[in-house]
Amino acid sequence: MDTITQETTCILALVATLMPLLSFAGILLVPGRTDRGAFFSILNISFSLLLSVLVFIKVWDQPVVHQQLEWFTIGNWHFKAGILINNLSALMLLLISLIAALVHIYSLKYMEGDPYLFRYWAYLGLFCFSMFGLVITDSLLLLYMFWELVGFSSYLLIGFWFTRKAAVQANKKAFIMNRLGDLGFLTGIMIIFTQFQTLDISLLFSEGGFVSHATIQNGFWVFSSNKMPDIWLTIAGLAFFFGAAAKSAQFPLHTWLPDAMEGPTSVSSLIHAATMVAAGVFLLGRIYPIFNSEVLLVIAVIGAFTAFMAATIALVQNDIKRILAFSTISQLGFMMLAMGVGAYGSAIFHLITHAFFKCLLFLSAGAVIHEMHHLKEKYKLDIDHQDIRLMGGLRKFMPLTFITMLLAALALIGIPGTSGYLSKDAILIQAFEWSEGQAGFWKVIPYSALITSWLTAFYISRLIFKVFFGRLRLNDICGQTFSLHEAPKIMTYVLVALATFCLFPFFSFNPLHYEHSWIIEGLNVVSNIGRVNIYHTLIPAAVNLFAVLIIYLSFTWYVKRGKSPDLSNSALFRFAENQWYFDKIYQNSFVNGILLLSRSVFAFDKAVVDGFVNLLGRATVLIAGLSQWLDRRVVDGVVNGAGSVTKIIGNFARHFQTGRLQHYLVTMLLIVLSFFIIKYFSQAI
Amino acid sequence: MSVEQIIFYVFAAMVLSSALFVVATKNLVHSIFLFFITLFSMAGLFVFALADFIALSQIVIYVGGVLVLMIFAFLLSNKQILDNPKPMRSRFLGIHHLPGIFVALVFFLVLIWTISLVDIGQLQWVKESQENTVKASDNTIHYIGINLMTRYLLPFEVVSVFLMMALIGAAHLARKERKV
Amino acid sequence: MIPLAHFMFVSAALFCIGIYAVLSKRNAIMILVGIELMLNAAILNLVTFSKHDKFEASGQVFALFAIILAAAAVAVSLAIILNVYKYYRTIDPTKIDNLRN
Amino acid sequence: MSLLSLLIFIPLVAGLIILLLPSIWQQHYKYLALGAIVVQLLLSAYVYLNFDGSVYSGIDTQSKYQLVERLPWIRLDLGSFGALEIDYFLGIDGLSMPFLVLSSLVMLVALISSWEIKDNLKGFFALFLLLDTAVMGVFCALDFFLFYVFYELMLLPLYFLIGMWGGIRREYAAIKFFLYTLFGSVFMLLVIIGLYFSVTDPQTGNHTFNMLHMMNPDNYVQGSIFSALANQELFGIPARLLAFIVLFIAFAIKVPVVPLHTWLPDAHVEAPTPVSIILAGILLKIGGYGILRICFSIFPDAAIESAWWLGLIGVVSIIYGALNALAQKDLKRLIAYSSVSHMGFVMLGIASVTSEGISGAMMQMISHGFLSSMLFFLVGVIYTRVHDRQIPNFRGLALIMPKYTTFVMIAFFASLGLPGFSAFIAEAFSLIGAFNSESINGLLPRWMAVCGSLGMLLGAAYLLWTLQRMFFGKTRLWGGEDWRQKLTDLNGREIFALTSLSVMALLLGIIPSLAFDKMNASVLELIRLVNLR
Repeated sequence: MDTITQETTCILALVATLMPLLSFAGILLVPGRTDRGAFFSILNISFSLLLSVLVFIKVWDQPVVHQQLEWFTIGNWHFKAGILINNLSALMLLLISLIAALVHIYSLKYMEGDPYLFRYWAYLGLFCFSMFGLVITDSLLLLYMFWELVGFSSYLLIGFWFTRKAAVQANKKAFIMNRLGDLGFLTGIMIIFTQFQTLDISLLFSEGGFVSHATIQNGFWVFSSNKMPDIWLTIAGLAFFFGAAAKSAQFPLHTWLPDAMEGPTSVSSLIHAATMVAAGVFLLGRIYPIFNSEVLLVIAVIGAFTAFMAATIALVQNDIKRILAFSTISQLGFMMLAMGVGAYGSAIFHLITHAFFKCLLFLSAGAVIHEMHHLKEKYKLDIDHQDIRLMGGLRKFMPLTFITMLLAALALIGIPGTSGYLSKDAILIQAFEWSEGQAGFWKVIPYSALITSWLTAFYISRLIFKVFFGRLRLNDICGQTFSLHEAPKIMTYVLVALATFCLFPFFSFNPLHYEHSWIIEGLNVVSNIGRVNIYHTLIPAAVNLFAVLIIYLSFTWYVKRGKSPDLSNSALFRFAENQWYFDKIYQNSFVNGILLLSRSVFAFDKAVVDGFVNLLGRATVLIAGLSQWLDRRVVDGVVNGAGSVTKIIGNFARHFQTGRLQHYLVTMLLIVLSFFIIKYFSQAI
Repeated sequence: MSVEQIIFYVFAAMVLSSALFVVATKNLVHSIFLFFITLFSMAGLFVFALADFIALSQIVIYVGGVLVLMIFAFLLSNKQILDNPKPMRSRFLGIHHLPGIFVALVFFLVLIWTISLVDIGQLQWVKESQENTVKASDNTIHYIGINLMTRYLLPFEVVSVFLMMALIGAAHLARKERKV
Repeated sequence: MIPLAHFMFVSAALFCIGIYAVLSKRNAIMILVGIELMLNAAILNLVTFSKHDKFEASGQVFALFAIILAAAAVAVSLAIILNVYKYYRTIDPTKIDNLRN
Repeated sequence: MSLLSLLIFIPLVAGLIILLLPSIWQQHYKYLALGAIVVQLLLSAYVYLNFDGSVYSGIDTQSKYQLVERLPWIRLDLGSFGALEIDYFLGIDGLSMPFLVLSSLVMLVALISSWEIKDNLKGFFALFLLLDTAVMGVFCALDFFLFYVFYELMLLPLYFLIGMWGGIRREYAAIKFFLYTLFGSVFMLLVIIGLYFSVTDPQTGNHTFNMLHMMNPDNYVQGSIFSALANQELFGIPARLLAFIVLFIAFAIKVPVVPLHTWLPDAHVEAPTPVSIILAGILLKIGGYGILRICFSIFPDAAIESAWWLGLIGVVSIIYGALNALAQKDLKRLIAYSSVSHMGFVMLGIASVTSEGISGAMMQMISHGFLSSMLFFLVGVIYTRVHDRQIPNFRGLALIMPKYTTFVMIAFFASLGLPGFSAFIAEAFSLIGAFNSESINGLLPRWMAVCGSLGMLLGAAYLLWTLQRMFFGKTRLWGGEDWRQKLTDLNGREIFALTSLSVMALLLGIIPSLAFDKMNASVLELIRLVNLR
């Protein structure tokens, strides 16, 4: 591609990025009705979508587009800002703009009637802007900036209903946990900058970039003239992963995501299912070369563990959004696992497919919640409208929603013919292949992933069966017969549109062979393993056979017999229900610990530091008082002595000065008398 | 004891007792009339001191002038002066009289002591003044007149001027002030 | 012949009565009376000693002056007392303590 | 009269005019003060636009300073001590120029917030303008004696401004502030005198107070107390190190660093809003500026020697300040402690002696100037409305004061280092510089930067927690309906002040080159000087 097309591509991408910012600024700065901005944002995001498609077409399977400008200079370091679009970022750009546009349209109906709607559109605009910026930027510093901005807009959106206590606690928690991850990211940036003196992604991480030139020599990580102990390479990888883990809700920083479900469902679907949480995976994809084998192993282990843990928790949750949230965590764990085992392309592929079907799951759930909420408002019921225990039989009322959600659930399970089958099997197969080369214990990882995918099948089918099959259990509880409606038309259009993306043809014309997917082909530069391995046939067959069995099991539990074995008293059940007690542990150890620390530090500050100052002050005052005393008694005493004697005499004499004539006379005569007497006696003597 | 002596002591007793009554009584008018008696008796004493002119002057000036002045002053001016603004403190030996009594007594003792110590009758100049001593038959007015017009002319004139000043001043002070 | 000392005892007694009146009376007029008593005591002394000064008769002359001055003093002080009474509505000298402090 | 003198003395003249005007016009004093400060702002904007950062790198060469003004001020022949040579010597380089703009803008905002002052207006505005003069003078002065004069001149109006227009414990706070600062500056005077007797003017041979001569080791008298070659010792410590420490303590009190910070919360809490704004916005920066301009430039050898300790102090300040802020219930005290935390980044950046670190520290000072002014202004807004600022007494302010909440969110997120605002660039580069230091000059270990970054996390914690407690949720006020009536949203004047500050913070966050371009050469020059030793 020549430079002119490069420039135009960059400008297209830039405009696509800036359009949502325009809606953010425009809506906030132009005063008007509180529900203004819907049309403006949808227009802008659609324009972005259009431009993204253009960019995608231009860039896909073409040389990387990279343009940059001087941004600022510090000392001798020049920092540049620029746009770097390769296959990965073009794909992400397209994905984000597509899903964002659909969610925008969906929100039109879903959020209708909210008193502060303009803020919603503005925040969505800010989010889309930062997400676009995050995927197209070429500098780690800018990436970091957008990374935090994404967190910030997520903060705003989670706390959109800021009068709800849970919402504001959730958004604070989300932001602070993300901040914790950001510190890891920042540490990574510091290490990279110290070692390579640049933060330009294309210089650092492209093929033959700086990172690949750095070598390990005698325990030092060397690049040209810079070197530092090789532990810092591992630390850098871990630090970046820590940042990614926070954003992608991986253990141990996953607890914010379930709470984040306090935000509007459309937001959850866009941010906490499809796009933002995937940013962590995207980051790992961008800086993949920095990770050495130890870090990759850590990533794989944490990914697998998170996937398993979240799936177990999802088994026992009753809040429809929370089940989906844990499912998201679990699926993100799969992606991390894929990154860790070197299946870079599969991770991204799963990111894409997951984005669609998880978004669809959320939006369908949103439709259900929307209707349940209507019901609640209409009859003034005191119920939790997100509790699946109250639902049931909704398939009769909302057939379209049911079908789309079913499709998405099948994709999540990975039934052949869906997009999820392709990507999930890719990850599983590659994980098994990777474990061939690993020693002993690490062979557990792919098996845990296998188990996780079965757990997935169970919890999602439980969700579907409980919500859509059987009878409406709300009737039993309230003793009334309710009926619901299908979701508004606009919402169903969006659901249908998304549902089509859950099918295989969009990703691969061969429904069974993930290697033929154009995404994998476009991204996976290293994958050259053919279908030689036994895993390639064995695993999909095993997974799906068993998954179908599990679905049948849950069908018998939840639909046919209408009741499931009650395990709610078993320790494992409670362990899962309390989300493995992470929240409690964090609250008790870190949050309370920090608060206690801060209070004691403040007490220390007041008592010791300030106390010392005040003590000094008091001591000075004391010494001053002492010297003043000395001054007054000894030095001044002599001077004042005469004066005070006079004063005492004066005071004494004052009593004679009564103003009474007769007193004067008495005194006078007494004096005369004494004079006489003295005179006489002195003479006598 | 001769009659002369008896009469002298009677006069002395009258002077002292009336004077005591003057200071002891609570009624102002009574005390002034008693004061009148005191002055009369004093005049009697002067006679015994062979100063009949002085005795006469005493009666004329004091009794005729001063006392009348006093009484007239009271009568002419506000009558309230005569009744005490507050009832007099009841006891003669009230606490606020004590300094006065004490001083007076001490003074009295000192004076008596002094007088007895001096033994006036044996004083040098008294003894040497045999020639110069007035006899009961002498006319003292003659000498007084000569002395007033010669030796004491200046004081005499000064006193007369002073007397006039005092009279004018008294008249000025005592006149009713006209409110301006 | 009456000894000089007897006159002087009377004079001393009278003087002390006068002192007492001056010192303890709460009435300006009584104080004035006390002063007069003291003056009379003094005059008595003058007159008494004048007995041994026949030709110059200074004692009697002074006694005369004293009487005259006493009369003048009485006149003036009565005027003052009246004025004081006009201002303060009292002739109690203990109440008239404007000089105090 | 050159531009800098105008900049310094315009407020003084306006203050004198206010003193001379009769009190009947006291409602109009503020307009006069406003006029003076607007003129000052325009002048400083002109200076900014005409400042060429790459040419005028300053530091130790007079020809590299812009707008130099050097007049003989005091010349006394002291016989055997030589001639006293004190110049009226002004000039700006990349280190001082940004502060001129910062000061005049912060002064403007402080003045806008003093609209609320109601009593003794004559005294207030006269002292305010005197303070302005002193601050400008400190940033422009290049003669140490002149610097000291302006430095001390600042104390006086501040003492009275806190002591007379402050809160309940204002006298305690004012005296504490005064004594703290005086404690520092008295010892500084000793060092100044020592320097005077150690340094001679190469042209005239007289002893001199000229700072630029003090930076050149050749100008030191042989064997004098602060001569680098003589290696004199005082109390068993090298004299130059001791002098550095004394000067550092003097400026560190201003910054302030833990453990010399305790005057700050008290002074802030008791001071009236405009004075808090000036304290946080400008006064703290004088500490950082002094450390760069004087401590590091005159005693580079000692600076290098004690860099590790400075870095440690910075890290401790960051974390300690943040933890303290987390425990506060008084909003103003919280912000005061957050200042301690944020100024810790300045120390960390300076101690690294890398171009990123020092630029980051400079940026942090500028950014903190804007942001802390904004924060204190915001506290002042609710305080003047209901005379309360206890965090637990407010809840759900967002519902009744939406504009106010918007600005609070901007200020909070900007100061917790949200990218797009200046504080992010500043903190990130202070940390990067500190991290880089081990590779470049080996002064600071890497863990310091990592620990320092924890401050950013704690910053998010206390600010967001405050935001949650005070602004979100259902509206519940301690003062009930009465407060609800009084808590009106921002008016135009307040919006103007807040907007200008947030625009500055945003501009510097997006286009940091606005500041970096002006100071790059100076920072490099300073690093060269320090590394020259």
